[in-house]
Amino acid sequence: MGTEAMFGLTGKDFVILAADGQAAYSIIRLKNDADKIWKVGNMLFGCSGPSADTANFMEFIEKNVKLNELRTGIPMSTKAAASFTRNELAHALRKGPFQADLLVAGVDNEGPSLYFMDYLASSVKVNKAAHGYGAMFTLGLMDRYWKPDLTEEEAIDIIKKCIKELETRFIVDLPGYKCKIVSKTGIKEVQL
Amino acid sequence: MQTSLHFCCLSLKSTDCDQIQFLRLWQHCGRGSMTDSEYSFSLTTFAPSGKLLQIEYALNRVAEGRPALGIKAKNGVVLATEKKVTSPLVDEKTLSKVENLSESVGMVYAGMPADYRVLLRRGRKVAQQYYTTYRELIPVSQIVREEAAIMQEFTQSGGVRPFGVSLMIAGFDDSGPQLFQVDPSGTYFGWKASAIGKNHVNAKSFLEKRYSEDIELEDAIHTAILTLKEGFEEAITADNIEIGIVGADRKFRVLTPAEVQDYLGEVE
Amino acid sequence: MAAVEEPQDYLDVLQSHRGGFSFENCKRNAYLASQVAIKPPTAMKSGTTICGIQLKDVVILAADTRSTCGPMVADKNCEKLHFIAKNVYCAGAGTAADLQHTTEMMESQMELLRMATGTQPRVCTVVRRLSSMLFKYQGYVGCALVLGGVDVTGPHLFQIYPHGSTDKLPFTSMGSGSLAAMAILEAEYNENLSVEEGKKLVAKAIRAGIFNDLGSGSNVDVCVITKDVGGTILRNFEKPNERKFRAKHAAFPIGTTPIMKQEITKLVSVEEDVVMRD
Amino acid sequence: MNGAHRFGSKCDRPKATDIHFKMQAPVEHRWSPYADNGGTCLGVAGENFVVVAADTRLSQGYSIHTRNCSKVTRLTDKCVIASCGMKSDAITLHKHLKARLVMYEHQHRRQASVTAIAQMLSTTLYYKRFFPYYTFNVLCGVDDEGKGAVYHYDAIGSFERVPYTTSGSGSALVMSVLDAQIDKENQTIDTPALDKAGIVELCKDVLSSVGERDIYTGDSGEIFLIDAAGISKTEFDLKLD
Amino acid sequence: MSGLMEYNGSAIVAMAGENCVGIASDTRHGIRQLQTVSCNRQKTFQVTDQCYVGLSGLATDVQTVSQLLNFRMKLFTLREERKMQPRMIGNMIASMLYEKRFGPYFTEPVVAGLDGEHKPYLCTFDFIGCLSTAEDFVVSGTTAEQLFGVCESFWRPGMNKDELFETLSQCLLSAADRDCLAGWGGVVHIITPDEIITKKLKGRMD
Amino acid sequence: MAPVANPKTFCLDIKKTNEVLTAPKLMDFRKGTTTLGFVFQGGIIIAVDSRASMGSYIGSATVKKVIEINDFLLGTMAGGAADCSFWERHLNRLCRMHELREKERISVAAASKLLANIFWQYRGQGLSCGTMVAGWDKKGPSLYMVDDNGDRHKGNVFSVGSGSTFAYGVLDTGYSYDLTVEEAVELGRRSIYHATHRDGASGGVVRVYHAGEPSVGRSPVGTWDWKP
Repeated sequence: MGTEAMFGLTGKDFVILAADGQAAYSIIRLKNDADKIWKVGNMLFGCSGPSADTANFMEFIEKNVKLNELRTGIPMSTKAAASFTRNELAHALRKGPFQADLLVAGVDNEGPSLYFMDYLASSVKVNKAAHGYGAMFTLGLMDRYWKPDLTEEEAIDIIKKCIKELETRFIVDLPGYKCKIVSKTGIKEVQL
Repeated sequence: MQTSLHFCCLSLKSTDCDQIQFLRLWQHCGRGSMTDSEYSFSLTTFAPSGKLLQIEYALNRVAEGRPALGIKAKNGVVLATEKKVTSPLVDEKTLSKVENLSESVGMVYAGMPADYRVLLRRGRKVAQQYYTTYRELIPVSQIVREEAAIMQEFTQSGGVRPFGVSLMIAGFDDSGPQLFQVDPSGTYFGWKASAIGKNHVNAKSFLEKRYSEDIELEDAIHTAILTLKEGFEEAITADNIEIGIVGADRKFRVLTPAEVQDYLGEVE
Repeated sequence: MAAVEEPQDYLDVLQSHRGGFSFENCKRNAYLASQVAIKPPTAMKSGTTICGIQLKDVVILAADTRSTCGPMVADKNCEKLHFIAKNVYCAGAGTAADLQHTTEMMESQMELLRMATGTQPRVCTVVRRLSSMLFKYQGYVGCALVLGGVDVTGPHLFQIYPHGSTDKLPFTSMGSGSLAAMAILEAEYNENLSVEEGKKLVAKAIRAGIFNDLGSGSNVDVCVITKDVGGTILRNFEKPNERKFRAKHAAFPIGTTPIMKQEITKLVSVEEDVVMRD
Repeated sequence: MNGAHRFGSKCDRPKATDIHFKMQAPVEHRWSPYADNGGTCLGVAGENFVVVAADTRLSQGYSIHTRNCSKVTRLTDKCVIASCGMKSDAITLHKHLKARLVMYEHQHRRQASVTAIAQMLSTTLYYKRFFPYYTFNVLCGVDDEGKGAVYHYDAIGSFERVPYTTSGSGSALVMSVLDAQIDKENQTIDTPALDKAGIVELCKDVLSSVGERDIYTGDSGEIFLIDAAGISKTEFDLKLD
Repeated sequence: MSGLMEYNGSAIVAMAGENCVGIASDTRHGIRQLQTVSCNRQKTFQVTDQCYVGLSGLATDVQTVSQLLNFRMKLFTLREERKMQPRMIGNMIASMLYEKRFGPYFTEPVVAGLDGEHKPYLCTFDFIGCLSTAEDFVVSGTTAEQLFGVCESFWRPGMNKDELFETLSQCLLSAADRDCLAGWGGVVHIITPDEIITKKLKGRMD
Repeated sequence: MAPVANPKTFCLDIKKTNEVLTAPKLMDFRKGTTTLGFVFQGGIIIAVDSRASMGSYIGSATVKKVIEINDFLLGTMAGGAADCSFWERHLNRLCRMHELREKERISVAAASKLLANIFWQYRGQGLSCGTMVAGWDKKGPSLYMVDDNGDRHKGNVFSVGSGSTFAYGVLDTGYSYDLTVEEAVELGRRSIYHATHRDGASGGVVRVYHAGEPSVGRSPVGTWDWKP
């Protein structure tokens, strides 16, 4: 489990993801504006873990999702992308595993969906999810404040609450949170 | 065509010897129109008429083989074949042409015995693999498909020749009694009755005349013997034919010479 | 190592698979073990009492029917007597999955051999094949077998250890209850016993294992192999351990369990329409 | 498997070279003062009675030491203790408790109440916090108000008064059955609560069920019924395998 | 008490009735044993009209094996144009698992189905493919011990589909209530000759 | 003490090496918990779950994890149940002794220090305790957290146990000193509830205690049981 925080919620017609911006080397903070939420097609993939693993894996997934779209002319649904990612992660586990914990978020014809996937490649569809040590502090909080048909303002407010809680309780001060929202109309970054 | 070959030639950069051979080939091709037989050097090349001649030749070999036939009855299937030996010195008892593929499926061939052994061994292994995976006997259609797949593979690969046999496969499974014929090309069909090998055309027309849908297994055995008898050059005996049957008990077995003798007696 | 082309996907693996063990998960599992810092799960084992005796022209095998997973009884009435050929059977102790699949494999091999040669397999053939296979796997395939059969050369009884060593004996027992069973066999075995006496003796030996060894339990299965009939398994030859008491619990009234959602899928069987034409 | 004492193993043998330079004293490895003797016991409290059931098998590893060894000891006229785990520790503990209770009786001129014994057992167990008794105890009796009392303990003396409980090798199997028959947590339709005979039958049934699946439980079962009239004991057969 | 089989947690039980069979599982998805991630993970999978397979153990392998099974079932139907009987499915799973004897999938399947004559078929496996069949009930997962206890007590021969549902769900709920790693709701499928009844159970969410 | 080379760590050693072989379940003492406590204008709220798990097996769903040390002091249990309950019971005796000797009630600070001293004494021997001591004294309400290391902290908001991080999330967000009693109770209840949902080792019922300002004599301690 990494010293990281990444969490996400589904809303009425969008999914929101947030992640810290820390890139660490041993006990040194290399930078505080790392972007751990990847744009893949019209979806968002949150990926936490050692940056070598996450970068390699996410680039592979990103390119393949794109390739699929070019080949078929149809953008992947969130469910398909999550299944594809799960299979690749499960398969990778057999060779050189990727230490990558993922959140897959997208909005398609079936509405907003969020998939939780750990590095062992088990995937479940959820309404709120979190990875890393951050999960331990934020899950309860999100359970408390999440409700169906969340508006964007409410969702951002929950994200802010989560970050505040991590600042209060988590022994490591994680810097540079980034927050993105994916909806039917596209992807946008939220300034917290 | 020429340009492409030429291009190949340049890009090959092989040894002189190869090149010479290749050029010879090129010249050979360049001589203008070719007959079908000129395409027969390669198994995997179609003749302009659309035939794969090696397969035709394999069928010719089959048509030269000792006749074999199968008849599907209402309650079982019979396979029968002539087992004449080339020399009186051969011990007939060591020869067997009708064989079990699995407990409920049997097979007979016309054509090259050695090729048949290969298919027999492969078929048995497939049947056992299926059994160990599912703990259930392999259905006839599946083992036929597997055999046919092997035979087909040998019509499309480099460095091989097609099998010189046609197979008659008979069995009894959940879908009832079944009879299949597989040819060197890998083609297979389900049959009510069919014959392969020498005189198969005559045998088939004989069967066509004698066959009826509700034939009993016992009658089918008689018909099988009579069909064999049609094309037989000498006296038919229990030792120079072989009969295999499968009934509703789903056990395929080869009849002993004594049993065959009894049937011969009934036919007389 | 690098020269070995790794299959692309597990579906490819499946399609390209041509029998035998697949080791594609080994590396992964070692990694998982290191990550999750765990002990690997334990496979089902049969604690087991098995025994066999050889009489004048018959071999009798017997086994209990308990299979355990740690201290739990995983199966109360499992089958530990395995068919190998019509004239060869074996009783197994050790890792249950290994026993099941090794004997199935041997059954297949013997069937192929029988079809290829047109004769009954000999007992020593089976023993030889089993022992070389087990030796090849260096004990990792955990099969301890008592194997018996009758062939053209008469009745034979063997025992085979997981590492591949074999013994040919007039009577023997294996498994965690082997001592208890052996005590009975040692005291009462005699090669002149009749078949009926023999069945009683092996059943008594297994009973000793069932009652004195916690790894063995439930019922007694017996297998008699004779020259004429081949083998016959007498499943649950003795049932000394029926449950003695069962309360008549009032059934839960219909509607007891709280449910949130219910879905009923009707299965419709389509009869094919037969259109009659003239 | 048999005998808790095991000295060294092959890999601990000193190498030949070691012997020349230094003589090492033999080091004990893997010594364990504990053995698991298996068995299951359970207790159910009723309105004015309590039922205790236990099997009588004493086993170790795959062998049965005896088929007839009671896990239950009478402490007073209204209180019994049932202990699973290691028999040797259980004997010591029971003896100790009985001695303490005799002293109590002499000092107070009356028998100790179940509640008092419950507290004493807890401290007795906790006093061996750093070398615990390997016993899992169920203390049952009728309290001063005449109500059935069942106490459940862990090995180091954490205890709780509960309506029913179980301990020992088959405890996981027993508990859910009792939950479904007595607590009825997941049932929306009320069914009549079990009477005295019903609870006795339930106990017998549960122990028989455990005997089917837990290899350490079997041979025969004892049922102690404690009510205002005192302690009565019945026995029944379990499977012997 | 830590292990790959306990990493995600699961409780699966299947029971036979009179001409019907039922399979039930909990719905929790946990990680690192104790952290609950979702209360809605599928653990039982329909493989034919009248046969379900329940998969307990490590979630990633559960998902992989379920896909693998799905693939094999479809391939079989395409090849042989018939439905696989539960017995065959059982044997196929056994050989699938044993093929990976030395690098196993960490999952212990349970098969529950009705065969051609509407007879219940139940079997369970260890993770390397030892098949054991049962006439009454089979269990699997982290809650196996508790399930063994309740099923031994509450299973009766000849239950009809409603009785089977009540018994099965009570067994699942009361057993899962004693396991930290399973519960958080449950799903029960009752398979009868002409319908499949699926009910979601309301269970404790802690 | 066990007759072994290093008796102090006997319990830890046996857990590591011999548990599986000879003494299964022995060291699976009851544990796993979520407890919390906070100080607000109306006094102190203590909320706990009621599950006792041994390994992954749920030993009991009805454990009382709040110990009423005396009329003015509450203690909570997290970690080994026996360790907590024994020593808090012992603390009860010490507090009473203090009262008898000094003719005045012990302060919460002193009581918690006594407990911390005990744990300090047994450091490294495998005691497992995370406890909160809450109560009223002359200075008003105060809350201390004491653990098996001998650590002792005074504070306004604490949560202890395997599910504590989940509880903190809800608790911190909803906490303010000016809560009314109803709001405070609801906050405690909510926090424990969400923790039991996410943490497998916590569950059962939520017990909430409110320690309000004591009038003369017994302190008003309210209890709410609530099934999730």
